[in-house]
Amino acid sequence: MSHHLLSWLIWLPVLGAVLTAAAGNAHASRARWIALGTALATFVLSLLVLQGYAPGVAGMQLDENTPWIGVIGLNYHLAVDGIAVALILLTSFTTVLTLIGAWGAVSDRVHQYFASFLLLEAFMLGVFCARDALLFYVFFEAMLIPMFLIIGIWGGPRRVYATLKFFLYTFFGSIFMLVGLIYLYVQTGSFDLDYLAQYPLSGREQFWLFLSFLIAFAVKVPMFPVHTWLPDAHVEAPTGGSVILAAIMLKIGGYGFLRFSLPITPDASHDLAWLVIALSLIAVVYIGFVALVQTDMKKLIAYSSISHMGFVTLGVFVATWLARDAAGGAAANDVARLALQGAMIQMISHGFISAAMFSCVGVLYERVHSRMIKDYGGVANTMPWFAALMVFFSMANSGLPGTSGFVGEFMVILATFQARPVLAATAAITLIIGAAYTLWLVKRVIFGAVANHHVAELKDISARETLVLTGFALATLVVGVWPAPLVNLMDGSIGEVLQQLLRVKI
Amino acid sequence: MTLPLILFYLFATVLIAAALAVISVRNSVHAALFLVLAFFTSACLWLLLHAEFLGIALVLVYVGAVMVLFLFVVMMLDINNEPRAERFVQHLPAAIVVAVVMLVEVLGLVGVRRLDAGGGLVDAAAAAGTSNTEWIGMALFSDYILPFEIAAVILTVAVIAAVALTLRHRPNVLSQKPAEQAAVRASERMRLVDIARVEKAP
Amino acid sequence: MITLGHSVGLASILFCIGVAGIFLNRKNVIILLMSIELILLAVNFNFIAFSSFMGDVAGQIFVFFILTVAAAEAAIGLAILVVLFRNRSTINVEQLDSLKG
Amino acid sequence: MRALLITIVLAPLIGSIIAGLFGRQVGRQGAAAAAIGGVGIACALSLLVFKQIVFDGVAPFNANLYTWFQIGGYSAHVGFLVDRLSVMMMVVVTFVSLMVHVYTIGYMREDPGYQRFFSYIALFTFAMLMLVMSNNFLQLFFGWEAVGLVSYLLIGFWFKRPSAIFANLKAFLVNRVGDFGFLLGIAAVLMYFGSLDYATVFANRDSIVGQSMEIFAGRPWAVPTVIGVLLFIGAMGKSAQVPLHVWLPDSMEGPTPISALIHAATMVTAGIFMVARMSPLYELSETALAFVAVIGATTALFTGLIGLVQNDIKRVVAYSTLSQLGYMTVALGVSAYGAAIFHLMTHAFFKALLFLTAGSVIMAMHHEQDMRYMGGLRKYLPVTYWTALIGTLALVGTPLFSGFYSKDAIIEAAALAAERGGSAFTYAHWCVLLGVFVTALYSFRLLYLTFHGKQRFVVLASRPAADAAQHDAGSGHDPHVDRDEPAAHRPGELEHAPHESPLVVTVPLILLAIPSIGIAWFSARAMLFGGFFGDAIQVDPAHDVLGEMAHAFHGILPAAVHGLSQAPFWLALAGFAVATYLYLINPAAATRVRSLLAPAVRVLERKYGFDELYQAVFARGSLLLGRGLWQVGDNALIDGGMVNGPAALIGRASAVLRTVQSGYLYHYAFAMILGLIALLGAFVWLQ
Amino acid sequence: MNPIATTDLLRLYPEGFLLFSLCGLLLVDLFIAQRHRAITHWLSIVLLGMTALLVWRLDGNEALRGAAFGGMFLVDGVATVAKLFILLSSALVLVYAKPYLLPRKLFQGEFYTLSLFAVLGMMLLVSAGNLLIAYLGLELLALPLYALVALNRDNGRASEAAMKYFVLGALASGLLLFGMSLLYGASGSLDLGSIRAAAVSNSPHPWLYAVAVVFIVIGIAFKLGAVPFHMWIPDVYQGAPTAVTLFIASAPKIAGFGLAYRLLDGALDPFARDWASMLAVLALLSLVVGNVVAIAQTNFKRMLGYSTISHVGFLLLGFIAHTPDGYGSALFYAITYALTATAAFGLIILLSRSGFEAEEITDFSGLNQRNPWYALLMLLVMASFAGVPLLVGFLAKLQVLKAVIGANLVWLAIAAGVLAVVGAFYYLRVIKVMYFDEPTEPGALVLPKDLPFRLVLSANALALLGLGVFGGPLLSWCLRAAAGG
Repeated sequence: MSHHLLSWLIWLPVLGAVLTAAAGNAHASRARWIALGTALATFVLSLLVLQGYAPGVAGMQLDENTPWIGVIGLNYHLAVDGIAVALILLTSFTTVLTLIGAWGAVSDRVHQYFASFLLLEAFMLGVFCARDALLFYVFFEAMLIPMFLIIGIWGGPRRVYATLKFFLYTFFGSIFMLVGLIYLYVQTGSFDLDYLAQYPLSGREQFWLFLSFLIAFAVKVPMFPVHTWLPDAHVEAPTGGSVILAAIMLKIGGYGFLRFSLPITPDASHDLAWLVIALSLIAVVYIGFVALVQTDMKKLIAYSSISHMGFVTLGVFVATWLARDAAGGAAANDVARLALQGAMIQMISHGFISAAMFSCVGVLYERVHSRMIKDYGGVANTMPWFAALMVFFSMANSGLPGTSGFVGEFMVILATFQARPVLAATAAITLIIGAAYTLWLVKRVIFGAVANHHVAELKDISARETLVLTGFALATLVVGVWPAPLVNLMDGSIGEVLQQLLRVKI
Repeated sequence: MTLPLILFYLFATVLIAAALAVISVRNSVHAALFLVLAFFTSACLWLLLHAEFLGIALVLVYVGAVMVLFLFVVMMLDINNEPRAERFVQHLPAAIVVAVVMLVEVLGLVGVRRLDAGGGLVDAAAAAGTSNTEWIGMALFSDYILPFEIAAVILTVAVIAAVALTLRHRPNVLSQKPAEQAAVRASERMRLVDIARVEKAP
Repeated sequence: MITLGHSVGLASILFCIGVAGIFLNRKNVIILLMSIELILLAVNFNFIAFSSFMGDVAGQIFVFFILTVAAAEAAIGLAILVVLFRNRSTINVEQLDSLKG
Repeated sequence: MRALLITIVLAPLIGSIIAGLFGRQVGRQGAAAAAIGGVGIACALSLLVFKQIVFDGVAPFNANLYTWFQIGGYSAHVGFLVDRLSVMMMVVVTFVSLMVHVYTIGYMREDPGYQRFFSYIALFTFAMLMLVMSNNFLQLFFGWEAVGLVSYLLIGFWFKRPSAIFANLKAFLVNRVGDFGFLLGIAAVLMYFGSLDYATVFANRDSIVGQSMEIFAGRPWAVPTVIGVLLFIGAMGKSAQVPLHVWLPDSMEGPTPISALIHAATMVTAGIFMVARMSPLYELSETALAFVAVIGATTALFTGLIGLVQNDIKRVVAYSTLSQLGYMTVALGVSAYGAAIFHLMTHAFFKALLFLTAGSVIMAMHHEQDMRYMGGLRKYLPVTYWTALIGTLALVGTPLFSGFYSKDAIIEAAALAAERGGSAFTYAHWCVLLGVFVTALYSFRLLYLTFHGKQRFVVLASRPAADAAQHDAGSGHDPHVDRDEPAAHRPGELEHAPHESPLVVTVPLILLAIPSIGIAWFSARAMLFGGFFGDAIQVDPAHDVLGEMAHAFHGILPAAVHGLSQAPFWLALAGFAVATYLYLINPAAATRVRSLLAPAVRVLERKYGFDELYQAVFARGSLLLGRGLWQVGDNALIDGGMVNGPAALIGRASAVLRTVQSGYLYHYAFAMILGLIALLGAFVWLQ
Repeated sequence: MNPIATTDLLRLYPEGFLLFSLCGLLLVDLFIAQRHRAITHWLSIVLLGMTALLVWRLDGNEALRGAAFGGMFLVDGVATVAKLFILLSSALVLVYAKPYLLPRKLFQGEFYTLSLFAVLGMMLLVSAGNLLIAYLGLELLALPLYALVALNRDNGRASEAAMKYFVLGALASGLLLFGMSLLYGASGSLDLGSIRAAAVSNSPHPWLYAVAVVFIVIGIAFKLGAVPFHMWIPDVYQGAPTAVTLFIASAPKIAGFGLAYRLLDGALDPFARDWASMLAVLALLSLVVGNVVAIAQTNFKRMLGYSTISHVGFLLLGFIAHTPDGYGSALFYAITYALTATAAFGLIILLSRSGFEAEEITDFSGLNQRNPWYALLMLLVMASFAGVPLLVGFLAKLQVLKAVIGANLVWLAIAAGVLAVVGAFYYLRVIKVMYFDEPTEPGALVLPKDLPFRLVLSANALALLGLGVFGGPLLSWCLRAAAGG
């Protein structure tokens, strides 16, 4: 088991999904328990992965590599580094809480609902473990189906539009990536990421490959201007769906940049960084303003997600500048690492925070069945504990020091300043806008006098909901107060990413 | 200008005229008859090309069988000859243009002139000292036996298909029912009925 | 002196007439079937021409089979025609448009 | 020492957590006890540390507790730097907070949010301590934002009041504007020093001298100036300097006067403290200092003027706070850091005193805060009156009172700096001078309107006392009575006569009155000239105004006597005289003056229109912008043009293309033949 | 006049067996009463099975690889793979057809005999080594199909479809024949090998090749249904009885591949550049028309018709690389497509009852509530069509794209990919209808009694997943076969 740890990690949820689905519509509670059990087991496995991973040792670890479909060059090659481990933990942890949160969320076809989540988890874990480009792509795509169903079956009124948009958007983006990968395979005869990272490519090739990756991951992140699927998807998705979507799926985009763009096309990543950085800054500011005027809580949080993910891409590609332009030097290298670390921590932290925010909205939605801000007001009067948590998460969302929301943005801004102070200033605007839209939301929903009889009849959060929210709260707090463990976990791997980035391939 | 050439031109003209008539006349029966004419003329042309056997076969098979079938169907369905739709007239120019373009392309590409460069007509059968029929027969039943068998299969298929499509069981028509005949039991063959004696009235 | 060009040219003309017959014809399906026969005739012409001018038997064999198949084809075609007429009581091409889009 | 400091910091935090999370379990008393206990411990230990550092000469403590992150050469830690500067702040902070806690017992007695409130203020103490004790920029920023958070919570404590939750949002956002600059400042520091630790940074301060950076291409700016200004922008937000001062008056929405005190006397001093702490960096840049001075001076004078026309007793105090903060800032600008901190301390005491007296008055008036309905309260509230008088005298800078020494020092420092040259400093000097007059004017106006003159309220003795008492209990404390709704009674009508506040209120008043008078007597020399702060504060000899003044300082009494002959004293006297005439002797004149200066008054009442401007430009502007971007950018261009547009196009194409499948055989055949022709033509004919 | 060698007959063993046992079946069927018709059903399936077995055995025997009857009949890897899957998918077709035919009074021996003849034709087609065999095989495949489409004699649409199919088919074979005649004229031989040889060495009329290529390509394009020679597909798919549509949609695609492979690779390889560029154009057109027009369809069978067109586009992409890998990919694509199509139509049959054709997409509304299992199967089928990973459709597309990019036609690959996204839309719409919409008719789905049918159907749909995950051997088998292994 120990040397197939990653396989267990990926396939256990699949097994669980089958069992859950097999429980049948009649036995909802049985399905729930099976699913939860599986998720917990998976979480334990991910802890084993963490324990099995040695941060000090360089390179990929827990390696499994067997040919899968030899003729097309698909190898079942799994391995993790610090970055992957961090995201794996995020995934399994979030899934557990999501399932608990979704306990009573749906009434019909419960078994399918939970099964879909487990499938989703499996594929996402697969993405993080994959060291074979095609394997990555396989999981990357397979993920779409369960999410498609989750949004489409249990979603809101406009769910069909939303879920089709979500699916086709992503599908469209990934097609280009697929073509790029095949091109690479035709050139190199391998899909193995380690090999591709070594393989020299001409500037022109890198240019086009970079663009093909960019489209795929930009859609996933999502980056301006291919972000419009996200608000719709979030608004229509059931709470659990939104949580997973925001907490993990978006990260896969950022992860992709680290795994594909930087190592395979380092020169193009550097030369085209301006493009990505520009888009990221637009995302941070433009989307911030857009979020300000949303009337739908979920939409607002969705937009804020886009804006926060802007920091991820910003960090990643500022790093390419810092690493290369600053004429080498340990200092420059360290700043680049700072930027990458910032990006990564921002991903993790956003995972917790956005998940929590969506869960909060879910809590309200389950009671009042409205996501509209105007239908609320003075929730604090009837739900003090909920209010406390929601305020806490809002503060985290607006990057308050001491919460994880601060760490990543802080690092990225510090690093960006060294590249171009103006860009840092632009990014720092989020300090104001971010606080503005988040706290204004809080003002309108949580504070004030009791707005209507719905609010008056609200019951404070149940033990189950408390468990979920405090879970996220603790995670947010720990990372915020003491990020060192997380940083150390990823530091070595980030150093390696930088090395790959520094390798000139032309 | 040898005789065969003159004949060739003569038949060719007739053939083309007949063909044009086939696709343009209003009445199906006439069309069929023109087609017959076309076949005849081409049969003659084939004779000129030393394909005697095929020429005869064409007449026998086609004129003798296929065309009769055609006519038979036409008669059976007594298709009313409604006047040609005026859309035909308005589409005609385009259609003709296309047809002409195609003709030009095909003729041009096939390269009639260039083909003439090749050698003249050779009567291989005669050269082999046999008749055309024997010449073909020999090949057919040796090298081409496999296709020959397949052709047989195809004809079978045609029969089955045609029957399957057109045969209708009419209630008042007596016909063999092999399935039932095969499944019949002895007890069903003969039934003994005793007839009451008839007393003569005194 | 008859040349290969003559015969192939004639075949081509015949072929085009047959093809034209198919898309020119706006009236009944029988004419379509006849046009098909014309096309096959043209093909046969080609084969025979090439065969005779090259002194190779294969062409004429091929023609032999084409004739066979064409007969079978005609039989099936007419059968379908009959079925069609029974259902629609027309074989007017203009009215065969229940399947479209 | 380390354990000691950790206890100091954590005690309030634990108290806060107990009071906040387990408030239900421990009950009201429990919560109060926990919070007060925590802060009490912190206060006591701070005094202990103060003693060790200041008197026993223990070396300043500077060490990291744990590493926040370590990336290559970059690292961030959580740690403490306790030298004379920070220990002084620690004492002030914990002491004032302790007072506040005690006072709260009585003031919030009836409030359902009792535990919550204690948890907030204890948490505030924790945050403030983290801020002042920090030994690096990261932790400084943490405390910085944390106090912001608590103030957000405190201002919005009565979250039912629209005004309150508007005010706290405003406060947070305005502070965020400051933090924006502050964060960039930190980034700049990291960029040029490669570290966030004070020690490292200050040690290498000379490395940035003469360096310049291009923030916008082709515009080289001196690095020290950039850093200084950016950091000071942060201070402007926190310490409510013009133009980021707008949040402070509104922050009076909190349960007055406690949160008001928190803001006025403690939190806002964070900015002052920060600049003093950064003195090594500021000394490197004339420009930055000038900038600081100008901003401070502007704040000092013009916010004071607003105080003249306010009728809400709290707001008058609030504006006076703004103006005093301006003084401190000026002191920083002229490199008189000692003076700034000194004034910070004295101000903390007497301003706390004034706030608490105001609170006492408000309680007595059943949460009537409008001075136009007061007057003649002297005989009802003797203790409150006398303590208020003391506070006022200290505030206007009457010789011998603590305020005198700190304020005079600042003014003189400004004067010296002005002599040294620089229009900025001259401007600063004039502002602070005039400020003295203004201060006296509004302070005494407040005193007179409240305590003197004939009482402008009527007492309806109709109701039975019990009922009245019950009402008294309910009003204001009970969140369900909203101040913005028409009150139960018409303004200026009281159910029963006002009465002196309970001991828990008066005792802190008295305790605060004492230092307001005398704290300066034995700390002035040390803090101003005695190099009390050791090397915590570094001053470029060229700027060392305090140093010059030191020669002229011969002790407390001589200073007071010398003060009598100085301009500030006479200005203060003038202010006192005018106030006395207008508001005590001949109130009618006041109205006449008002109408005479109508335009000016209107400007002041509009507070120079800052609020309106911000509301219109930033609030509405960004909403409009957002709506525009959303509708046009997202919905119209991206979704409409890039996403749904093509989709619809394909749909239409599909509808068109399917008509080609006409169902007519001859069309099908025709298509095939066209294909044939096309292929023949394209691939054979053309080759 | 050379005698027929026994090895020749052995090479023809499977076909011969099928033919003679088929004649036997004809007679048996004649003596079977209608109520025992199932015997014919099972007999024919067994026949196919045994034939497959023979093909397999034959492949095992190296000695019997190669050409028979003077190169007319080829036994090689491609022929074997193609035949095996033609037989397999035909067997599936027969299994699925029964529950459809029974309630519609179409459960007659003719259906089986005609289908088996068509199978024979396909088998000949894929191992044709001679224009003549290719032609005869083609006709032997086509004629039964024409008849089958019209099998439901009382259905006007069916007979209309049959007539269209027939006329266009005849026209197409006319064009193909014309091409063949030109090839004959150009090379002086009917043997594919010698045609290829003559192209490079001694051709009496070399210029005819170029013309012939066009006609040949058109003939192939029609058989496969590539734009603009696709017009028959939607009408026939919609008009024919579902059981027959099922047949037309599955095995003949593999046979079509065989035809293309034999003619284009076997005979016209020297002109690969010409026909490759033609196929590129046709493929692109097919992708566009197929995917785009499918979106507007409401009739499931018709939609699948258009989807077939788009898939044919993909299949042809495999050819334009004209490398063994390309052909192998195309073969794999054809096979997987056939299997997916059988599953799709099988599910349509599953839902249809006597008097009710589940032809409209809306007939699948809320299938997930009515029967989650079959909804899941249909989901798999649609996902496979759309090319979602872990399903075999993805492997096939990937492999083809690889060939295309290998031929340095990245733009074509991208275009194909983007159009695949367009295609995904209407597959998703089916899933949407099944999972997101409420059932139009209440209650659980009434399943046909026919247990084997249901079992085989499930197996077939799951196989799409299975092949997607473990499709390696099959794919490499196809590649090896195309590489001449």
